[in-house]
Amino acid sequence: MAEDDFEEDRTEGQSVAERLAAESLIVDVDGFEGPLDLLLMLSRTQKVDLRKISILQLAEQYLAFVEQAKALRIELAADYLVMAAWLAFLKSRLLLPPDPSEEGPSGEELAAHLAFQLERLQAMRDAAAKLMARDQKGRDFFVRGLPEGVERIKRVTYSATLLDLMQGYARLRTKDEFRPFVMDRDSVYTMEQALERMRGMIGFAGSWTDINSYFPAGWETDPVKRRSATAATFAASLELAKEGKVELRQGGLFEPIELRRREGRDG
Amino acid sequence: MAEEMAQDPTAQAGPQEESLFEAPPIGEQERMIEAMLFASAEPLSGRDLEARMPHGCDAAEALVHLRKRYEGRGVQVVRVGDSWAIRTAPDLGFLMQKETVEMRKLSRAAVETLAIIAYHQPVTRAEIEEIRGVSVSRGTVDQLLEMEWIRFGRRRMTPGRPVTFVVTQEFLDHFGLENARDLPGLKELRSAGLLDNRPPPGAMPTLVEGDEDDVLDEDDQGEMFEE
Amino acid sequence: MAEEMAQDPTAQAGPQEESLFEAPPIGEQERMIEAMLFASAEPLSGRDLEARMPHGCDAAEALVHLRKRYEGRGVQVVRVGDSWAIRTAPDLGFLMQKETVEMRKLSRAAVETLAIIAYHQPVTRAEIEEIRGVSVSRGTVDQLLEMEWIRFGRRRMTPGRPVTFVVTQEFLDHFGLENARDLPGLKELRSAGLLDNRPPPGAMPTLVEGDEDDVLDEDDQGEMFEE
Repeated sequence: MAEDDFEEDRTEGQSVAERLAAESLIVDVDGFEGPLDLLLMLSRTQKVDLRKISILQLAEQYLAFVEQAKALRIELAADYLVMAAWLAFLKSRLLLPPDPSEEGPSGEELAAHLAFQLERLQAMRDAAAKLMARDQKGRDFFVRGLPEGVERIKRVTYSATLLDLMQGYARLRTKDEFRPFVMDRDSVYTMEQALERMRGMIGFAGSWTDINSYFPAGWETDPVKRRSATAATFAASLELAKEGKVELRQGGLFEPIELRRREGRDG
Repeated sequence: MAEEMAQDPTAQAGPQEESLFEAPPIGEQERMIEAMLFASAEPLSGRDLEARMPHGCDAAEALVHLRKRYEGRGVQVVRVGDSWAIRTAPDLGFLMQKETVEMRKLSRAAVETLAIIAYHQPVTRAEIEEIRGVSVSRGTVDQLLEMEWIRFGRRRMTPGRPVTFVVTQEFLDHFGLENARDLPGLKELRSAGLLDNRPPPGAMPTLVEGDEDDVLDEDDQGEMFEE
Repeated sequence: MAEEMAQDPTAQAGPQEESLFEAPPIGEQERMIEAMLFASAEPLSGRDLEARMPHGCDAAEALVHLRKRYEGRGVQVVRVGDSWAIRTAPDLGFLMQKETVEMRKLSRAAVETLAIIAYHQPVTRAEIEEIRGVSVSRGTVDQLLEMEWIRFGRRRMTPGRPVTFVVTQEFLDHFGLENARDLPGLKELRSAGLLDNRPPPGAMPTLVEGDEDDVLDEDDQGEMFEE
């Protein structure tokens, strides 16, 4: 089917080839993908198999095309002009008797390669057409509409050895022996404890009160206990002030620190 | 679009179609349904199928044939409400799953909890927490239960009647123990170099208290570490 | 079905087969492959299939049977490179208007570039340009890469180590090709010498200016080495 299409295309091209070459070709230079594409188009006017094409004639056609373009003041891209120059050179080589002293490939070799290039490009175009004419996925044949993905199930197995177990147990039972050095003190009143105590009491602190009055019972006298209670209560007071629950004031250095409940904006 | 086509038999005429007004042979209809059920993203009803097929087709009849054809195969033609679909045969569901097994080391919390249960069983959660000095997360206990390394023991006859935990046979098998009493005691752990040489604080685990140091002599240590 | 069974005596053992080390009967393997290929929109390789099947299965053999079973049916078992897939029969495409995928229109340059890559692979950008006589735009290559019809192949061991392009399994799948050797007219083109890499004789003009290969190299290395 693709081939038929293509053949049709080709005969059509031939039937209007002269006109195309003479007029629309020139007007529509941009429609060509470079000099090789144009050469392939021109070669069709020879109405022969690409293998039998006359490169000399093709060179002349191309050069005539470039001349015509110049006459019509059409700007040709540089690569079209490079090709024109090369074809002019090729033409002279093909026409003149070979000069044995000259280096490089002969005119025939160059012409043969150009013919090969044209044939190859045409072959690739035919192949592309055949490829696109094949049955295509999503157009002519279809995949499973309801694919089931492979469900990935991850199973984790945990491992432990008897040694792990014993080391774990040993670690626990000897924790005290190995724990880092800390001072063991009984009389420690923590900030958390102070906070808890104060939160329950500040509701009643309408007027300024010394923060010392928030010490828990029995912590006021013993100096060790008192020191801990002072630090904890002071830290807790700052925390409460930060939360916006209380206001703090101090008359001067070493004066008592007083606290009262904060009520609204101007309380 | 499919509908319009169905109304016009010439538009749909398959390659085998001979007469303009005759439906394709039933085998051909079966092929069509097979292809449609395969390619459709959702189940198709008899009406859906016929709407796409050439005029005069009998989806119901073709479906009977198609269903039969797939009997015992790797996929089956199944009814979904009043529609039809092709589905994997139920016994082959395992092919649609890929199991990956990942080995992970038991967390430290789990190892410690397990060790306490093994050495102190039957033991309550509160007792475990007391020994570890931190609360035992629900997840840790659940994990050990799920692994079938621990199970619930009898309730303790104390206020609140708390549940206790004990180790399972599975646990013993895994660790190559005949009995939880076979677990080496602190003294043995110490002589095996697992503990510092200082005397242990507080109570020794009662379960292994009775066993003497000599139970685990030099030779046995090797075996112990084989685990 | 009877045929295959007769060919393979183990098939008679049926699904009751107990042995741990014996593969399931071939009929059963065929069912499994049938189920897996039906479930997947993508082609699966023999290795993919065997990885999901019980130990000792022979996907290749079961596939021969399965392929035969679906000959002439509404769906077919097709080979795509070294993989397998089930696809609807191309003559039934007319039933699938609803499933038809709107395809992006490819430019002439893209179609030609694709064909050149398919027929000449592995092929460098410079070679494509030499054949087409014009430079290949980045967009064209990107589009083909994006459609997953082409990918980077090995670098050519020539000065500059240019990257090459090859077609993908998706390309084969899309155009219903078993492998790149089945490209239409490949043999004729080859025997006509049109796929030869014939260097131009000394004084030929280079049809394409500049060399974009270096730019491409930098950007695409990562992708290439993913292979």
